[in-house]
Amino acid sequence: MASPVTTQDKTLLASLYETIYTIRVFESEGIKLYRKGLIRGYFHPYTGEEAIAVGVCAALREQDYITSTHRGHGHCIARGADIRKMTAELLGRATGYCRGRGGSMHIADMSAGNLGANGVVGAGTPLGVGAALGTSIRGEDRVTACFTSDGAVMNGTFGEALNLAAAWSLPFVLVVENNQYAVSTPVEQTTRELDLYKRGQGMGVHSVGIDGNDVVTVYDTMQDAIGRCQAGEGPVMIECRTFRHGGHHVNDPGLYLPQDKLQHYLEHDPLTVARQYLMDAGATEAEVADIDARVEASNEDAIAFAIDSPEPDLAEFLEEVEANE
Amino acid sequence: MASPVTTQDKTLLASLYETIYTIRVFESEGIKLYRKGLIRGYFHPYTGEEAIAVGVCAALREQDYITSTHRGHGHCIARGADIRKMTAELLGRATGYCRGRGGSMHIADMSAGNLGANGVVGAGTPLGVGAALGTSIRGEDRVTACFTSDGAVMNGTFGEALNLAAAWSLPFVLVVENNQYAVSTPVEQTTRELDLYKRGQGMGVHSVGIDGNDVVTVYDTMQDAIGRCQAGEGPVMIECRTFRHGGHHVNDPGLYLPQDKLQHYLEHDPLTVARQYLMDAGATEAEVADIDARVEASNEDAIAFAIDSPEPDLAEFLEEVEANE
Amino acid sequence: MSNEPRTLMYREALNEALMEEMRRDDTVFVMGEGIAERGGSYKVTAGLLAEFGEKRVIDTPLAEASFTGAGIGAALTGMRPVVELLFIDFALLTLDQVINQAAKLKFMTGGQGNVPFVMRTQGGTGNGVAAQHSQSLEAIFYHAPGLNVVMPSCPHDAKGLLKTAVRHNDPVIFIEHKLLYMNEGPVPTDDYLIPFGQGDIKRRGSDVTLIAWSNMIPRSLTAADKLAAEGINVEVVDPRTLVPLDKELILDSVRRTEHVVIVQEAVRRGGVASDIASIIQAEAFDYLDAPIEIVAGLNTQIPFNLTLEAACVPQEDDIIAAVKRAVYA
Amino acid sequence: MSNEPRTLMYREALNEALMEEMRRDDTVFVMGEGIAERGGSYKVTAGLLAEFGEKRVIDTPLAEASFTGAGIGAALTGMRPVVELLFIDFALLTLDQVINQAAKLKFMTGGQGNVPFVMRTQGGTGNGVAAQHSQSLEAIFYHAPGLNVVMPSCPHDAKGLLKTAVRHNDPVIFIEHKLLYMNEGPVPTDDYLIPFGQGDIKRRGSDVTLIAWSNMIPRSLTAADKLAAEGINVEVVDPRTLVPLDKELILDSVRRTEHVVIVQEAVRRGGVASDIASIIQAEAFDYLDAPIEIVAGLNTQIPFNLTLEAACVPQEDDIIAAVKRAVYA
Ligand SMILES: Cc1ncc(C[n+]2csc(CCOP(=O)(O)OP(=O)(O)O)c2C)c(N)n1
Ligand SMILES: Cc1ncc(C[n+]2csc(CCOP(=O)(O)OP(=O)(O)O)c2C)c(N)n1
Ligand SMILES: [Mg+2]
Ligand SMILES: [Mg+2]
Repeated sequence: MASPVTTQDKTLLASLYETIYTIRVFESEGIKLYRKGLIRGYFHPYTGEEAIAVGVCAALREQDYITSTHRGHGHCIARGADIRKMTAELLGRATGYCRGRGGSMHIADMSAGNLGANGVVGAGTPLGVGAALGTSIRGEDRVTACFTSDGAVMNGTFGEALNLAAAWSLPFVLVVENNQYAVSTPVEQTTRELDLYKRGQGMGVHSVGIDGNDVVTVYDTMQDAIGRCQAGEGPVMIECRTFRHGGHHVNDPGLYLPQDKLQHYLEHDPLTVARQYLMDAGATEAEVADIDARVEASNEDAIAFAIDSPEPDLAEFLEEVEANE
Repeated sequence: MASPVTTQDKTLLASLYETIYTIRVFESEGIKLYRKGLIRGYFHPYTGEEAIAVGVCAALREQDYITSTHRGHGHCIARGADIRKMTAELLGRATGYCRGRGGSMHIADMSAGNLGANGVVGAGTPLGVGAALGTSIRGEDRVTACFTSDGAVMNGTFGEALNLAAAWSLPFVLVVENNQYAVSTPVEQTTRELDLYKRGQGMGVHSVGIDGNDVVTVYDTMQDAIGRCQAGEGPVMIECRTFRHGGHHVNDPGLYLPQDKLQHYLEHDPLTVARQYLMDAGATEAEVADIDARVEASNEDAIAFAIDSPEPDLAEFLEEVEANE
Repeated sequence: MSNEPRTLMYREALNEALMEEMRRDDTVFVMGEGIAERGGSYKVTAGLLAEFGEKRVIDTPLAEASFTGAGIGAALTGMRPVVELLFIDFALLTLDQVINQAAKLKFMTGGQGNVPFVMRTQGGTGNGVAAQHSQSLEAIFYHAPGLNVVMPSCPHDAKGLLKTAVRHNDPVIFIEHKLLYMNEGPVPTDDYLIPFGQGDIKRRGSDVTLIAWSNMIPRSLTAADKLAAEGINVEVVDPRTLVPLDKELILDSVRRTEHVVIVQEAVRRGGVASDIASIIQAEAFDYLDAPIEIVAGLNTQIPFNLTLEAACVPQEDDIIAAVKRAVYA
Repeated sequence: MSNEPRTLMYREALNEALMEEMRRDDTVFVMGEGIAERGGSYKVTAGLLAEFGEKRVIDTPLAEASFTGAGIGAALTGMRPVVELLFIDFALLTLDQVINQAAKLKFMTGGQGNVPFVMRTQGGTGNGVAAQHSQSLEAIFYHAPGLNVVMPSCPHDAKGLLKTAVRHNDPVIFIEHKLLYMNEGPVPTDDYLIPFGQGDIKRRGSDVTLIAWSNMIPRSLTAADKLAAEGINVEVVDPRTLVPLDKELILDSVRRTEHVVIVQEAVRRGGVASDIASIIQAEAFDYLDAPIEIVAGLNTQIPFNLTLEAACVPQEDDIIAAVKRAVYA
């Protein structure tokens, strides 16, 4: 599946690996902050699914849009967000992306075309169709990639929105992160057809199912999808098979996850896979260690920045509310 | 496609023909009442689509349920309704099925397991899934057939509800009346995949596309579907291809319908097809004329009954409202 | 160019507003069911396809939640969509997109994204279209922070408010009334806008303040004429936009007349009338000589039969009786 | 069997209600997301799967509109479903089914079909779950004819009302509060039901009538204790069911105290408090010594940051200040 061009592009592979590791560290350190009580509300870690966001966003161009989900930190980072502002937002600080109004479930980075996470499963997909519709009306060469999830595929917005994109031939890519669970409910229990991409085919949409833990496969598939969109053949649906490394959110131990399956995916870890690609393309242990160190340092810096940041100003907030009356 | 058993069953074929003709007359006379101002609100004629309701309902057993649509007169009649009470309801009379509260878009006949028409396109499908769920919990041998439409297939309830039925293996049959138009919008404009049944296949549902104007084909397919449901293999999706003989509702001239297509379907008329089956099974012209006369007489009787019926009592209505405060 | 008002129908005034705004700004586009070639069920979008083409005048599949969401997403990324929903009753399919997304996106993102999104829809009873096509649901939108709620009662207001809605940077729920489309009234020739939050006194009077909106305005004006013949002078106040609400106009009038009647077509329980009453009693308590009279729809689903239907929503006689109760209390 | 009340948590009381009703009537079943093996996010359905099996304790896909609709369809055909919706915010996905179907089916069919359907859900702010998981949306259901709206404030009421809800023949929206689940209170051992439309005086007092529900009750009771120390005797009235509303209990209390405060967590604009105020001013106008004070959520989406969040909904101090304003007006 993996294209030889990609597997030999050491610079690209280094960047893919670095971003995956950035997400990995962001989440594991974030969980610690959560346990210390510095982060409140819901926190859904992306650990184990990083290759999807990273492969997709690496293929996207600057002008493209993404929409994200409740499990959105990875998408945000892969789309180039400043992790200082992300961490500050998770801590509810004035310096965060949403000035402390949004938190984890609503992080957005409009400057990078990230239209935002979403607390309502499935709700981002119609928004993404709208972004793609706008570009199509304006006649621009932009693609919108919507991240969504296996749970969301069972929701009405999936069929409605993908069908709209198809009927209107929009430059739209639906990226389904099929981690095989919606909280504690396995996908086997919520559908008869486990190949979710077949639903896209049933609507006349070019749809494929791929290994979502293999960043090169994701990247190549997304490149192809962008090409199809540019050729006016859009939309495309990409089902990425993956698995969480833990519970649904920080407070869920995830005991319902079958051990053998979890073990399989822990071994077929997106980070390990990406590292192997990089090594195969000629990187040395030292080079990789350098990347790791850089990533860890910048995450420490982001945390320090966030902790030092002020809380949002209450009076200012109340004035805003008043002004919107 | 048509099974020889069915094509040789003269009694059955006579009954299928009679019901189709009953609907045909009910609608054409209803339109006249509408034009006279005796019927108000919306009136969506079923003319041209009768074979679907009739084929499906003939296969159903007494204990089964149906849900209907905004274009529901045919379903109601095919499920055995009393056309006196139907006509009275269309005229908003106290003797109508809904005591004048519902009208055309909300006719229901719970006594016959007809859970009702629906003014919201697509909304009846989840209700039908619920009826099927109830029978499955109670362990009863009952099938629920949901009539729905091409427009409704583009709505969220389609994918959600059919998927629920599939995940739970319910005795549920989704009958899509694909008349190729949603008001003035052709289905080509609202989807890429014109074989709507492929969407069901994408969800792992046994799904077929058939000629909806051929009552025997509909009947045989429905028989097969009921068998599958009884065997615990449900649900089933049946896409019935058909066409309206006129506008979307009484006040729509339907000028947007392509003449050649309309002509094709006017010739491939469910009434003609059913009549031919009946004749081929050995009925005489005189026998058919008898049926026709009986149908026409009983429709006249229904209209007379409705016109003679009282309006709902206002004081009684206001008391009911008060009691529900 | 002279500014002699012409007589237009409500639907023609709306059509002009769309035409003008689409000419002025090519990020404006319209979508909905049967709005292009067919021009919409009430002909409000007639002629737009011919002038602006299918990229900007879009017929949608029957997927209310998602084409509404698509409008919101387009708005978030630089467009100005006007989405038509055939009946406000079907807005119940779209509320996650409207309330959880459109109304909250600017807030949740800390101001990063604006949603200049307009939903045009129509509500109210009319001619036996029964329980699922007759509702007056403005109270739902009124209660959701982040939405503007507009309910014009005449062609003049319809045009000026729709143009303002299209230019507004936050979501607007623009609610028409199925019985108003054919009503005629004067509409200026020149370009004009009506600001949100600016109510209008449709009739001056000194005895009682009657607050109403949408189709209850023409009905109240007729009632007021009859009451005038009996020597009762009714001031008819039309807030025109429920959010933002022109409290000052209402309170000024109440302080002058000291008697209040509020007329709403929506069901009595939990309607906007209750909220306006609660504001008046809080802010003009000492001026009130008598309880505020609310004339509203009965707390019931709307029946099909025309006689029953009429009994469920305020009629002229109900309004006259309430005014008398308020004045003679 | 003695009827000594035990101390139970709100969530345990709810769980007992479901257990008892499912034992009593095998047409009762529950469905929702993660409610079977997992027992629900708040453990209200814990243990049901083990006792009643997977036919009657059903985990659903993430298809809120349709599993709600399926509950309604099952209700129409002889079952008594209790559908759990994780957050009331997601109820916005289901409103066509709830308002256009469940609430109207009996009416539209002229009484042919009943819909004994219960939606259990939870609302309110709590611990930074932000704008899409913190709403108080009872006003929407309150405005829709045909629905009962229940909002228990303590374990005793939660159990008795949920049992009544399950046995009710019309749809019930049963709204819990995310901050109440762990609250403890006495619950009788014997089977008991609490009728709809029967409010409860949670604290007797003579100076002012304070009306509140759900999580605003414990908060108001604490405020009332503090006010008592200052010599102000607050009567705290909990309607328990908003539809039907125990108007008589409210009006009786108001006629005795002549001062009214209404406390609601939902946003001020268009909330249920406004409607209750409108009823009081209409029916007890001559008893009111001062304007009705409404203490309510700000007209805003709920922010993530905890300090900002707390500023958006009524706190103890806000309640105390409002009572003083009402009493000393
Ligand atoms: C519409 C809606 N329903 C329910 C929830 C509660 N919820 C949050 S995440 C989640 C599970 C989602 O599973 P999936 O869609 O597969 O995404 P994943 O968490 O696996 O990434 C649920 C039920 C929600 N946020 N939105
Ligand atoms: C949810 C919803 N959206 C829109 C409408 C208005 N409407 C009534 S019938 C109809 C067309 C439906 O087309 P289709 O579903 O194909 O059914 P058909 O009329 O062809 O039988 C529309 C748009 C409605 N009743 N419900
Ligand atoms: Mg998942
Ligand atoms: Mg059709």
